[in-house]
Amino acid sequence: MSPIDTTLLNLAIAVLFLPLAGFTLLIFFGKKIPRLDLVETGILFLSLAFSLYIMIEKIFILHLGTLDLTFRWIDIGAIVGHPGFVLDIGIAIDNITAIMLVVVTLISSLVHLFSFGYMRDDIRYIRYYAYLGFFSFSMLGIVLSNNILMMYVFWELVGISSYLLIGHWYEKKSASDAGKKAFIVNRVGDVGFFIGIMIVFTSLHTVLFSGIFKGIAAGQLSGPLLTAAGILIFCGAVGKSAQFPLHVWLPDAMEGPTPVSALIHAATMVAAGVYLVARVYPMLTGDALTVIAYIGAVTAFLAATIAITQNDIKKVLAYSTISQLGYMILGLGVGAFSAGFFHLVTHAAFKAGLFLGSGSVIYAMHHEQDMRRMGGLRRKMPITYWAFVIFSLSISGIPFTSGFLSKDSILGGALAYGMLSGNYIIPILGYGVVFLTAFYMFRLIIMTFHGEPRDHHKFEHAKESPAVMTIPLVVLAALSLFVFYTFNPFSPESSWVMKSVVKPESVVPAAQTRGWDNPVPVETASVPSTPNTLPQMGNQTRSVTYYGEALEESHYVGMGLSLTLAFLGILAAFVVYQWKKVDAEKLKQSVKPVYTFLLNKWYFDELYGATVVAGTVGVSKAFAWFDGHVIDGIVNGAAAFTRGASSLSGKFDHYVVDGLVNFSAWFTGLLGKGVRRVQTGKVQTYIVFALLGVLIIFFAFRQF
Amino acid sequence: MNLHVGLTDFLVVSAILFSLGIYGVVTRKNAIMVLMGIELILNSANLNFVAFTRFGLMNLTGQVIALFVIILAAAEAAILLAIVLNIHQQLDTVNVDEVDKLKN
Amino acid sequence: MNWYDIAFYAFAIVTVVSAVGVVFSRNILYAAFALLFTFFGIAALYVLLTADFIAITQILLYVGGILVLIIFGVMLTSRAFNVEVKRGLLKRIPAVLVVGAMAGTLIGVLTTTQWPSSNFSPYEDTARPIGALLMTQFVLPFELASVLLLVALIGAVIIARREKERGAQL
Amino acid sequence: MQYQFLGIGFLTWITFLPVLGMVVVLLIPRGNTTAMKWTALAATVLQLVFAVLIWINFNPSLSGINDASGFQFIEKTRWIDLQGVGWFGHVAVDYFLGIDGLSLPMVILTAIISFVGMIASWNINKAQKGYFALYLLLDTGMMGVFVALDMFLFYVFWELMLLPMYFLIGIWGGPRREYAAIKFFLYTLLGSVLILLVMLGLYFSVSVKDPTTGQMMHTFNMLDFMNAKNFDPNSLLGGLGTYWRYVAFIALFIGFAIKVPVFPFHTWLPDAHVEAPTAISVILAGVLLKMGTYGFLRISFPIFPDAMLKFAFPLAILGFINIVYGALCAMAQTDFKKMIAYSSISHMGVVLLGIAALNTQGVAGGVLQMFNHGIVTAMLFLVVGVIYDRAHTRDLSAFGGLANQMPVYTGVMTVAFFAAIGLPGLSEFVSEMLSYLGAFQSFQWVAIFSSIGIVLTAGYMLWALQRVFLGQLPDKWKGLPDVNGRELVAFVPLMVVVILLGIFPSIMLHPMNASLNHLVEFVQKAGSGLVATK
Repeated sequence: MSPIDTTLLNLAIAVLFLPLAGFTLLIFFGKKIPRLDLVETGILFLSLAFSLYIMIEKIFILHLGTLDLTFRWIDIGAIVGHPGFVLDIGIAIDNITAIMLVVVTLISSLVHLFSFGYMRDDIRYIRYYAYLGFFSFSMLGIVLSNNILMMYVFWELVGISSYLLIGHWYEKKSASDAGKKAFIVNRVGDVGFFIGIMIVFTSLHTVLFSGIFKGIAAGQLSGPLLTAAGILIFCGAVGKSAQFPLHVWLPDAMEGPTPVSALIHAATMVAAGVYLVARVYPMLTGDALTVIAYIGAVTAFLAATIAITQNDIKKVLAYSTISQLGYMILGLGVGAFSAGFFHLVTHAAFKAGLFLGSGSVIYAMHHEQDMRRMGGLRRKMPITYWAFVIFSLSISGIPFTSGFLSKDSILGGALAYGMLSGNYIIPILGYGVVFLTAFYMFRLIIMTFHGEPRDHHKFEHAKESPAVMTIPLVVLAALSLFVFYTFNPFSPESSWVMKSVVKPESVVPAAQTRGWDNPVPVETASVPSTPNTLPQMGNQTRSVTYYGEALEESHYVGMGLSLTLAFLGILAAFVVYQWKKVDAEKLKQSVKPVYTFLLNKWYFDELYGATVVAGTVGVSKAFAWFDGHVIDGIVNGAAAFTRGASSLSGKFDHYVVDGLVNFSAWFTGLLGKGVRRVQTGKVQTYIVFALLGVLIIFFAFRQF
Repeated sequence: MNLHVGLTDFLVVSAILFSLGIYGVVTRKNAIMVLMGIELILNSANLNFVAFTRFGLMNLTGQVIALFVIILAAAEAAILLAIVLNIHQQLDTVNVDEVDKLKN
Repeated sequence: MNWYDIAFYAFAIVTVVSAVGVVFSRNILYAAFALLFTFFGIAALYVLLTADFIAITQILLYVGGILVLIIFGVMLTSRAFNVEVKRGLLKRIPAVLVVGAMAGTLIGVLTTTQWPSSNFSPYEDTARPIGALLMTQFVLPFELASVLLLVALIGAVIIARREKERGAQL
Repeated sequence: MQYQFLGIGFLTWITFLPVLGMVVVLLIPRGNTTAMKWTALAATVLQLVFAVLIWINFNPSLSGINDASGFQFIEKTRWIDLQGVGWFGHVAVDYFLGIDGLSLPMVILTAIISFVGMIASWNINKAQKGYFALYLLLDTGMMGVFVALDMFLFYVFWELMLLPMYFLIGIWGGPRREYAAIKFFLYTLLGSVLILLVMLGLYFSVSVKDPTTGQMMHTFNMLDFMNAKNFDPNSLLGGLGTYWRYVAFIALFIGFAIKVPVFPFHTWLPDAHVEAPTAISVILAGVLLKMGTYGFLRISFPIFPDAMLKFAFPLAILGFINIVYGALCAMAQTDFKKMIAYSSISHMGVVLLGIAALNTQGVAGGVLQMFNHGIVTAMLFLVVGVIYDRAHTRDLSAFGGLANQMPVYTGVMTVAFFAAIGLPGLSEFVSEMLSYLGAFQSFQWVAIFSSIGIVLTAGYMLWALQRVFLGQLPDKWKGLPDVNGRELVAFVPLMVVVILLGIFPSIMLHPMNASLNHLVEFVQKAGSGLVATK
């Protein structure tokens, strides 16, 4: 390992553990030392600096391969006839990791900064920062781990920090409920993830990604089990990335402080699911990928439809997040790997921005979250407004924004998928969501910032947020523009993210891949594999596939289609809400059943409440009753039976056995009455009898 | 020295004394008389011991035991007489048949 | 029959007759005096058995001690003379029968038993060996006996005295 | 015997130190409770010191299990030697102590829990003398079970621990203490009887050559039981895979299962836990439950490997039932302590699942889970004890919002709860993971269904956490003080262990390694009739 590798790995370890150190410091000394929040924020910025250094060194300057640091965590030896049990874990840095490090630390440090303002008066201010530090640590752990087990470990840790942060205002029942719900729903997904790990480990005896891919390539795990493993691991992503059908926790998670929503529930943690899928991508079979694509598409559509009816500003953004995560998953599922990951990066920036922006609004409106009571804030909060507009354009996929680049390439991929598979459901859903996204985002902007203020009292007091809150907005708004990614605003392929994050080559047996993911035979390939490609985890090389060719074909068609739909969506929003050409209320009335259905989030909460939750609680009550009455009843019954038997035997004892005894006593007494006369109480009489006895004995035993 | 009178003769005397002592103990009512019977019995036993010693069936131990018996008899007599005196003072009788307070 | 035999029979008769007197006498005082003769007779028999020390002890203790004690007792129990000393005939008959049977049995046994040869030379001197025995082999019983005597003495005094006091109090 | 102190072996010290303490406690005049407490505490602290010494001097490369030379700290002397006792013949019982990688974690666990329990007993205010004396006696019984290698001795310690427990629950317990104590006593006594029967069966089936006289004689030595060659061919338990061996295995299983407790023999546990005083609950859950699974591993598996292989699957199913059933029952409880009691059942199911898998990771996970669950559940009961001391109620719905009132307490409890949930970074995660991994390798579907327990555990634990700490603080709890120094002394070592083992499980896995591997290999081979011993 060269010195620079070691340096980068050490820096990565520092990046990982600095926030943990901050957490420890804050938890134990938070009350004794003042202003530790500054320390924590400083730590995060330091981590950001390190991460940037790592990324730049790795991707732009040195073009290093994967850096890996593995050590043995558990070693239970090997025994004859068994493979033994060894767990190696460690960290690794490849391009995805390097980019994610920057994304996480950047958003996290901006959120730290933003929270100075937003959380200023909070009663558990220091605790809040401590948890943020802990979250950053866990999230960086996910990013850095080179194995599926450590990923699971940190996966759970982000779950717990999410739980703690959602429940930050735990005095509110809804907040603590939401935290609990988030954790438990995530756990459901995690169980799948864990079973997936068990399958992988049991078959391959390693948890290292490199080992897993090697093992699968060697055919040690294949067939339905491999598909199952892929889908089960994806279950983890379904939980964490709030995909259908486990998406229900994310909207509730909005009970947490808004900066937390920005950091955890928009930019980083929820994207971990996407990251996970990207990590295990080479081992996903064609079937598994199709499942993933469908889940993503359904989620994207479902969430977008709900988003257009919500009135809570954060809820809209939450559903928007779910929808965008669906996009990413969809992208990965259809094979647009780089695009999906690219969207993760750009989404992190603009969605964090949206949440921070909404935080800024909420802060200005004194914790009012209902959009129906806002309006006209544009004049009062210009910075927030313009940042918000940029974010919205970006999420809607309007050119010159980062969102356009990434989203467009996902949609291109989806279209290519449709062309290759002949299955157009996924692209149709994907393009439908473009329209919906544009519509609900601009609906939000119009309701919040345009028009006349609806709550004058609050409006009067509203003012632009302080600099600590606007600076992050400005930074994120800048990052939502195309220039940071590529100089050609219409060519996502030219962005450095897409170039450095290359779709890894699948390791699954050829029969289980989608045919079009396989490389085009060399003689027909237009471009041979370039030698200076950037190696990734797994056995990945850049090569031309049928899929790549389809992508080329669909590119411009897809771009045109998505642009049209996005503009239509924005137009519709303006028509309905700005210019009021169509009465929104009448529209609602005309499609009331649909509207109600959407407003109630497709009744998922009710469905789960009535089935899973009620079922579990019911079963648990039933079991408790069973335990208390049947099993314990048997025990107590046995005791009662024993008592009964003992009482029976007691009666027997009393009447039969004792009867006999008493009879013999009575008989003896009768005898005694006769013999009693002998007992005169006079010694002399006794002597006579004794002598008599002696004589009798004597004569009885005499032998002569 | 060839004796006509031998061990058996002494033992017979002893047996007669013993029987008389028993008879006295059994038939007498007066506690003191009972005591006298006991003394007879003890003496008969002593006579046996000494006789056995004389005729070589026991060594000198027999005489020592006789000595102890005499001592015990003395002690016994002293105690018994004290009790009798006491009973006499308490119950105004020395009739063993009448000393039956514990019985009723 | 030699002098030894004559002496034996004489003393044996004295002893047995006086013993009969003890047992059958109606008068308690007579009985006491008869007991005196019995003791003397037994002492004489001891002499015949070459147990001189025991004989002396017998006279000293029984005659000088116990008998005097008995007579004192007789005297002190005031109505002793008037007491019906014997049981009724009905009660005596079983006693006579049993005791008679026993005496018969005993004598029968004694006479039929083949005792070992009586060629044993008697002890010339008994006082000294007995003393030696008492101080060696029997020292513990000896000491115990002395203690016993002391205890008996004190006990007798207490029993006789305490009740008297109580009687006085009443 | 190189490990001696004052000429007496370490294991004897560690086992009988509490008895020494008990004698001293009994000699202290009645009024002087302070002296009693400190004496008892000193005994447990010294015991802990010995445990640490043993741990330091433990050689992790030796295997043990059925191999006498693989045991460490051995002490062996003839204890009972009776010639011609009726038809028993020559009865000889050895005072045979020794530990291997299987018992080491349990010894350390017992020492830690005894110490912590002692601190939790500080506020006992009724008949202190009896309490501390019985407590120390209990301690000896527990420690003895884990170090005894002679089955007779094992049984003696096993029973020795029963009686103090009965009195400790029955006298110092809650309102229904008599019921709970008797229930506990009868249940465990039933188990003991079964163990006794099997023990006698083994005794009469096994003959070994007496090293001193050279003649064949019966023995109670566990290690001799494990060698198939020692069984008389025509005896009741001779041979492999016979009907009576299965019967004996099941009887032994029930005997130990009652202690674990395995469904459906578990109902003594909630009652006993709820009624017992805090320290006794801690001991009960922390150590006593482990005796059952320890018995499986130490006695059932190696002595009846054939039956073990046959019944491995039902065992795993029972583990699954324990996990899910326990978790569901826990969810329905409103009594804080009862909920934790049921959670113990659930967590012990994981142990069962792991050891039933009978592979390296499963058994290692199971044993580690025994240790970790001991620590974590001790914390949980202490947590309940703290709140019960203050509020005199354990009704979950009576609380709320304590997080602001008692922040340190909240932190402690959060760690304990998250450890119980199996949060990575805390100890139980590692052991549960290993158990599940092992189970998955052997019984794929059982492991998959059992993993429902992961969700359920999170469900009831978080629900409880929410009900106690989150939300609004009721007015009546406004005055509750936070944990005091004494309670922290009990909590902090446990927390340190929980976190340390979560991050570096090898600390505990390393010493167990050789023994558990050997156990797995031995049971697998001996059970299928291959080469029985080394």
